[in-house]
Amino acid sequence: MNALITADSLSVAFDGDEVLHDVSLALRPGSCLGIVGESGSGKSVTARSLLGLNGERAEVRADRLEATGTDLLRATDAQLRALRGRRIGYVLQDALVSLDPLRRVGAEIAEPLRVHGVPRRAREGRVHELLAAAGVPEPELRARQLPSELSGGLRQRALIAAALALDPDVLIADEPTTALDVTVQAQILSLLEANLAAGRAIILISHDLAVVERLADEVLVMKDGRVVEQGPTSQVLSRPADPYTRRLLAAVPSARSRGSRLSDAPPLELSARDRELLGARRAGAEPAADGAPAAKAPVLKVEHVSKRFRGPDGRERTVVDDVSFALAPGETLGIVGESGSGKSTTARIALALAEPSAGRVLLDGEAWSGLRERRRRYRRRRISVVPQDPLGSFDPRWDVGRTIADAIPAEVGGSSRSEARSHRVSELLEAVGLTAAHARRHPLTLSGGQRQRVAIARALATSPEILVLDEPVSALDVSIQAQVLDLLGDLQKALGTAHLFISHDLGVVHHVSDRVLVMQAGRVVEQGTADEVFFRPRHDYTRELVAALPHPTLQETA
Amino acid sequence: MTALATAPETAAPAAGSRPRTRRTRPATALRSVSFWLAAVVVALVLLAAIAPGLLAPQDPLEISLGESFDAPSAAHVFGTDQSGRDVFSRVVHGAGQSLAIGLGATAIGLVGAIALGLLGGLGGRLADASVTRVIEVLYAFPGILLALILIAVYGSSALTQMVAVGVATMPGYARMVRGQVLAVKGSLYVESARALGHSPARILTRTILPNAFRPLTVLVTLGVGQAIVWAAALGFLGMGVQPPTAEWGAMLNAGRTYIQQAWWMDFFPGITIVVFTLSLTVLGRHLQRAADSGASR
Amino acid sequence: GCGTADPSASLPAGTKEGGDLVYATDREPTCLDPHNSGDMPQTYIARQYLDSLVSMKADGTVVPWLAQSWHVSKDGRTYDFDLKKGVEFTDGEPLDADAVVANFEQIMDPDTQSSTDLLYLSPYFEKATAVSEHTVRVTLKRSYSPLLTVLSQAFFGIESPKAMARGLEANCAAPVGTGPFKVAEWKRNQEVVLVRNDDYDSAPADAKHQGPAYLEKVTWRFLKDNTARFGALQSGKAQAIFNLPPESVPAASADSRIDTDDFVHSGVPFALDFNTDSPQLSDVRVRRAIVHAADAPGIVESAYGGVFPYEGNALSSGTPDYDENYHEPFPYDPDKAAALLDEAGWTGRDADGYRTKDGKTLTLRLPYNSDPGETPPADLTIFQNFQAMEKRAGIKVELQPKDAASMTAIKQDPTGYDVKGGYWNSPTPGVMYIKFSQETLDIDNGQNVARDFDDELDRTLVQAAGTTDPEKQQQLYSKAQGILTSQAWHLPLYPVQTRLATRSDQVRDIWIEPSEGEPVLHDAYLIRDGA
Amino acid sequence: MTAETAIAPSGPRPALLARLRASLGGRIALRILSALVLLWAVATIVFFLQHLVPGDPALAILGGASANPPPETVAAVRAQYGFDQPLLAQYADFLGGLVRGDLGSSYTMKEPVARIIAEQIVPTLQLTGASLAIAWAIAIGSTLLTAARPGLAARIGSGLEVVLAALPHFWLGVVLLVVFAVTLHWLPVVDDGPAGLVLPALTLGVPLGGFLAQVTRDEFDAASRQPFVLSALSRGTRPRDVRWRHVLRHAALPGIALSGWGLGSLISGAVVVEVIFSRQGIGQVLVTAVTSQDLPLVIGVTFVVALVYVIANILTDLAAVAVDPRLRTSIGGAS
Ligand SMILES: Nc1ncnc2c1ncn2[C@@H]1O[C@H](COP(=O)(O)OP(=O)(O)OP(=O)(O)O)[C@@H](O)[C@H]1O
Ligand SMILES: Nc1ncnc2c1ncn2[C@@H]1O[C@H](COP(=O)(O)OP(=O)(O)OP(=O)(O)O)[C@@H](O)[C@H]1O
Ligand SMILES: [Mg+2]
Ligand SMILES: [Mg+2]
Repeated sequence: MNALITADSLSVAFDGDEVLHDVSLALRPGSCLGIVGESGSGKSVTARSLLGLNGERAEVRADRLEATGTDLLRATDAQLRALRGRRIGYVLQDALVSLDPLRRVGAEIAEPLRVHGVPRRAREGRVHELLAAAGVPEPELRARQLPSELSGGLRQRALIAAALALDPDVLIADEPTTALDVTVQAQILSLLEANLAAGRAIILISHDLAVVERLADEVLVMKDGRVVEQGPTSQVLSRPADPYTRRLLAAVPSARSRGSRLSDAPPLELSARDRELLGARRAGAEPAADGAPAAKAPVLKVEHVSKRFRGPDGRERTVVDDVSFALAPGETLGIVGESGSGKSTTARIALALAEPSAGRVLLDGEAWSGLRERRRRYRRRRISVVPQDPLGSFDPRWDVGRTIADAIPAEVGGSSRSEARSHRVSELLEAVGLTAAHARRHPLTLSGGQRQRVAIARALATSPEILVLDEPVSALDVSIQAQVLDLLGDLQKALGTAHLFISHDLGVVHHVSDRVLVMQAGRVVEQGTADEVFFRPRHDYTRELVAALPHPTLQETA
Repeated sequence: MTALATAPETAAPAAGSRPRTRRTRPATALRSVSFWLAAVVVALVLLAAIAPGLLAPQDPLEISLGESFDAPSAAHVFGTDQSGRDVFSRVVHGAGQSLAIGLGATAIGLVGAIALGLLGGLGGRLADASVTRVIEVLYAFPGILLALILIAVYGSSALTQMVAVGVATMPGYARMVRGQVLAVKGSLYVESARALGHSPARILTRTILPNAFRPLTVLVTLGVGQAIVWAAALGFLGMGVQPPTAEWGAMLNAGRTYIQQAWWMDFFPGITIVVFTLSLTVLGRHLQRAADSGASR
Repeated sequence: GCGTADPSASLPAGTKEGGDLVYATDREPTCLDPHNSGDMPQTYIARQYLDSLVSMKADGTVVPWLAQSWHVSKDGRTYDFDLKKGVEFTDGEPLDADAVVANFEQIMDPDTQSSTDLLYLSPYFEKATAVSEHTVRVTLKRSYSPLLTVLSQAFFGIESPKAMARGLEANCAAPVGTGPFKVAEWKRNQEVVLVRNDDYDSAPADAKHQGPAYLEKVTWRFLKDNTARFGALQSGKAQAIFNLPPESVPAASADSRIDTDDFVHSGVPFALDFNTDSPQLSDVRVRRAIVHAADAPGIVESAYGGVFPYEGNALSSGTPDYDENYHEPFPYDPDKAAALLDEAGWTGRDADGYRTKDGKTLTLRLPYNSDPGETPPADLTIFQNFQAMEKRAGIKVELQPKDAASMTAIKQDPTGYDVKGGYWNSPTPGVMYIKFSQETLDIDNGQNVARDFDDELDRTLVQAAGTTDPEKQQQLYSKAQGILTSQAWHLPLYPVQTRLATRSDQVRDIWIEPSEGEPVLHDAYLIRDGA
Repeated sequence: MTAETAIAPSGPRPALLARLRASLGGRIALRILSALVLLWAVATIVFFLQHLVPGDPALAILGGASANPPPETVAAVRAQYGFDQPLLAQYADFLGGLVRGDLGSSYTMKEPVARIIAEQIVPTLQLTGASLAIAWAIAIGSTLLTAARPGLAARIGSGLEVVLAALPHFWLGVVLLVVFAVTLHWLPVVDDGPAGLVLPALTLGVPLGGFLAQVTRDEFDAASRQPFVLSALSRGTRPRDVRWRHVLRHAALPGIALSGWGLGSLISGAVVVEVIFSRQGIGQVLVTAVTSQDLPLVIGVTFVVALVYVIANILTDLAAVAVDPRLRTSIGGAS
């Protein structure tokens, strides 16, 4: 069969910088081609090239570039427009902002119909049909709403509906499930599956191997603008030929990866002095043995904590509802839950950055919530936080050195610029795998992984007993995420800190946690050891979560 | 009253707004030309303000009755006025007065605004609510109106002119300071500082204030230009410094009468103000861009 | 025309009748009743709707108006006026002797807040009585030869007693007279609309025609801004403008469509008056030095661009019995000024080079009204030039802009100024008595700005007012001008002029009457296309 | 998306406010209420400012070139205007008058302030309205023609906008007047009709247009980089359509939000422009009132301008909602 889309040796340059090098691909009718690769590897540029949408600054070269019979290298603007929307439907990467926020959802979906000459009267009915087909409940209502009034999942469906409006031969879906909760993610994937089953060809772009594995017949692995490996899905994912693909696969945290390292970086070696400096408080503190959290007294105890907020409409909403847990020294407690389920709020209460509306928090058995800040301040160094967005948590005026020095307790050297302090800053940087030279860099000039390391170094500066990690890796690529997770594991082993680890990624939580807490709408619906919760879920919600995990191989029991 | 800095929008470039990266590359050369031109203009005006004698050929107050209304020529590059005074010398000597009024007004506006803004940003809910109200009320007196009321009450003089313009520009700054303080106060990095156990005083002085005031420096550059324009507008209406003192606004007022006969009397002080404020704007934007690409995201 | 709407375009050719004239002037009166207050803008507009008892011609002779004839008693203290019969006010009231009496009573009533009229009348006026239905008798305390001239001004226009009885506010808004027009509407800040009095039949003897006015309507516009006012004339938006700005005179004379009519006011020219209550100015040598130090013709030339002449006499050249010997009594002479100041003891110098005596700097405060409507830019230039000239002589002049209330207060508090600018328009040389007599100083109403008097001057002026012999008057008034000059109580600068500019292609026969320079629109008519 | 489950009923205290905020009508009512509070504050401030004036207001009333008021007259005036009463009584009188729409009587024009303003506000509103239209035409024209386009166009456009925005009214007005009216005679110097509106409206509108254009351009640039633009293009929409249908609306939003403020700045500007072009209007009245210290008139103008400002802001809020339906819930949110 002839390929619907063919690209031979496609290269794209922006203002003279080539970002895509000799990419070749072919899409057969009715098949699904998956493109995987880390951020910036050129996935989206490839997709946009297939629609001639790379903008005026792009220079596109190829031996051959054809889509549904149109030669894209020679096509006029009008020909390209005829192609877009009608022959190829494109679902952009950023589902949350890809609908014009000022126009009604219906108008957005009707746009391709209007552009391609469907009479006005016919449009409305078609819009409702499309929405219904995309699995949107109450399509008449939704069509009248604004994108901001729709949840992320509904917005993604609306986008897909718009892309399918004219029944195109090809659907290109760029990261259609990122930023969505697992359950919603599963629904979107089912929708795509249904389209595939109906005979439509799909190009599915994702950095998530599990997602691709579920749908794609063939996979294209990209790195730095090149294709490093290409072939049938099962072959590429189970017997990867390229080392990069292998690394990518190994870096995915899951139940299987528990206790093993994710990255190929060597484990961190901390000298005794480093360990002392970084405050391994209990001399010879044993790293918590797997599955056997010490029966020692908990360092942090959260008892029946609730938090209520008054919304802009003046009504109160309970965001955290009667949550209780205890964190033992050296232990990692994972918290999972969908967006808005109250994870971050719980973390803020644990950090005493927010006061609970009811219940109390104990730190080392002493009162921690409900105190005057003055009485709490000197104990704050015992509990540190590593945020999801490290950049936002750095003072924009300071360089890395100053940022970390600011966290070093006053006893170490006098002024923030003193010798002793800068020495300490260097030590901390080295402890997280950076070098002393990074101290003079501004956080803006660092990569995401490096920023997260700086945030960890800052958190360690006070020699805490507890680290609260709020989605510390969800902004990172798999391989970088792997490095950071390994680093955190190494540090915990060496220092015996207790971790409160928050993530919406079940794999990550399963990989790092001793015990897991599942939250839904502010309530703890289930808690237990990681394996108990994930392999033998008791609560319906947990079951639903686990079932929604897209990667069948990842769910296999060890 | 051109719509410069105190527009509410510019007044609240809160930290959370989305980054507006501009394509810089193609325009860099042009920008630097504009930057240097602006810098030279500002430097010249500053020189005129500090040592007018160096630039001005004549005494700005000395009349020469035989030479009234001479058109611009080699002897009088900007021409002469009705009493035969050299307009160029008057423009040069006027720089000091006008700049002093502009700076003074900006200082008054800023001090008031910072007090209000900090009160609103740092005080409790009640303080903030009242400050917001006060700012809103001040906003309801559009610029010059507030200035005119003050002049109606206290009479026209350089001092009232300065205070009037200062007070008139205050709400814009105040809104900005307040917004900025609130944005910084709610930022993640302030929360991090709290989580580190720093004292409130330390967080205020080391983190909140420096970050909240950072955009102010740029705004002052823009604000001085704006204050000068406002002051000149008052002068133009005859409500500022009184003749024969050389001051740009007062010169504009005097020149208006003879506009058909001696256009240069109004044109040159006016264009000086335009070029000077434009230069300040250009400089301010460069500073802003430098600040944006440097420290913030 | 130049494409703009010609107000007469739609009217039939060959008739003078009909049409709407737009007349633009600079200042807006505060009250349309000229009896109240008494500022120039009032008299200019009042002339259009009020008739006076008599009218004055350019040669100074007085001709009948509402008064058909009059008789003056031998001692000059009783005036009997015979009124025209059958004249009605525009509110239907008849003009009779009682009505005229009511006018004099209103002027003398403090509630009217009259100023100008009182200054003319109060030293002399005793009472007005109705002798018969159409005969009024005015009785004076002492003889006052300029009375008829004075009464010819629109300041003394005769109003309807019924209208006056409505009270000040209503009367200010729309006074009612017997004149050729009626006040239809006053849109503040914009214009007064005057409509024709169709029944008018009481024009003065020197009018160009009798009977109703030709114009149907007059829009009396206020355009304060000089550029705008002249622009309105150029573009034909106004057919006549009053007070053509001096700076526009060259442009106006270059424009063939524009006619100008200059009128030099009689009375006291614009002058800087010296307050003799101030210690430094009580010395006549200092006053003379100030006058010598100022290049007065140059100052005027610079401010008024040669459009207004210089005048150094205490009287303007158009005033009866003006003596041109005193045209420039103290010519510009810096050396003489220096010598006089040395002689007066101002020999020291301070850091800025100003003269001092006993450690005190020779400083003169010159307050002026900061409202440009009150102090036109050219006068401000005069002050500045004066300041710069005096500085050369070592005299420090402080220009002090003030608001209206402060200026009013200063009038009553002579310690508030050393030098002050002002003028007094008047058809008679008797005005010297108003400005420089002991009587006005004693009333303390702020007219005697120099705050000094001279017995001989007073006697001379009273004598002049008492005689009807023209030769004797001439002699006495000359003498008075001499005395005034020697006192150097003021620095006269320029005679106040009124410049009427008209579009000769659109309107004809607007003329200026000589008593106060009031424009007369009764005879004016619009030119028809093809006519 | 599951968060809806956790809604607890509200306590009784904020019930009224909450209920008001819950409906659009309620929010508009709140907005109007807060506007009234604002007007009261403005009125109070100007009233007390008035009493800071040095000197005797009675003298200002009796002022004028040839005034010579005897003491009895001054006393009569004091009594007439109530200056002899205690301040609070005067304040109560003043507020009472305000409620009845009575702003007192002008000292110099001896006429009710409300009537003077009612007459003069019309030409000013015409002027500011025309200026706002010109400003928007410039902003939209310049943005559509040059924003987010490659090459020289954008640079020229944005450079021009900076220059336009920096032109002070007092200078631009005089230059326009001299060039187009006095020298070229293309337009009348004064005229009550539409021809006379051209130059003043340009003087006011052009700098504001430059300013608005900068704002819309920035926003246009930002919006045209938003994914929804690419999304629209990927459906086959013409680039020109995308500019008009999608991006322009976004670009206009901050400008609309600024228009209320802009109207305020236009009224400020009208003060200067009306003086230059000798136009009727509130600005002229204000200048005259200030120079002659006619305080009731100053207060009246201030109050009315504040009123216009408040109304303009409510209107711009509504306009912004029309363009951006997301804002529906934010009306009255500030109060
Ligand atoms: N319009 C553009 N101008 C310049 N460079 C671009 C442009 N679009 C993409 N690039 C560059 O091309 C490279 C590939 O980008 P692309 O968006 O295709 O990555 P990606 O694989 O989709 O990453 P992600 O997973 O983050 O979406 C990046 O280095 C990016 O910076
Ligand atoms: N300061 C606050 N005021 C009002 N509501 C708040 C506040 N902070 C959080 N919320 C609300 O509480 C709910 C829970 O928020 P939280 O940030 O704890 O969720 P989360 O589980 O961390 O979600 P995500 O995965 O999206 O980060 C959300 O609906 C949020 O809108
Ligand atoms: Mg991408
Ligand atoms: Mg969260």
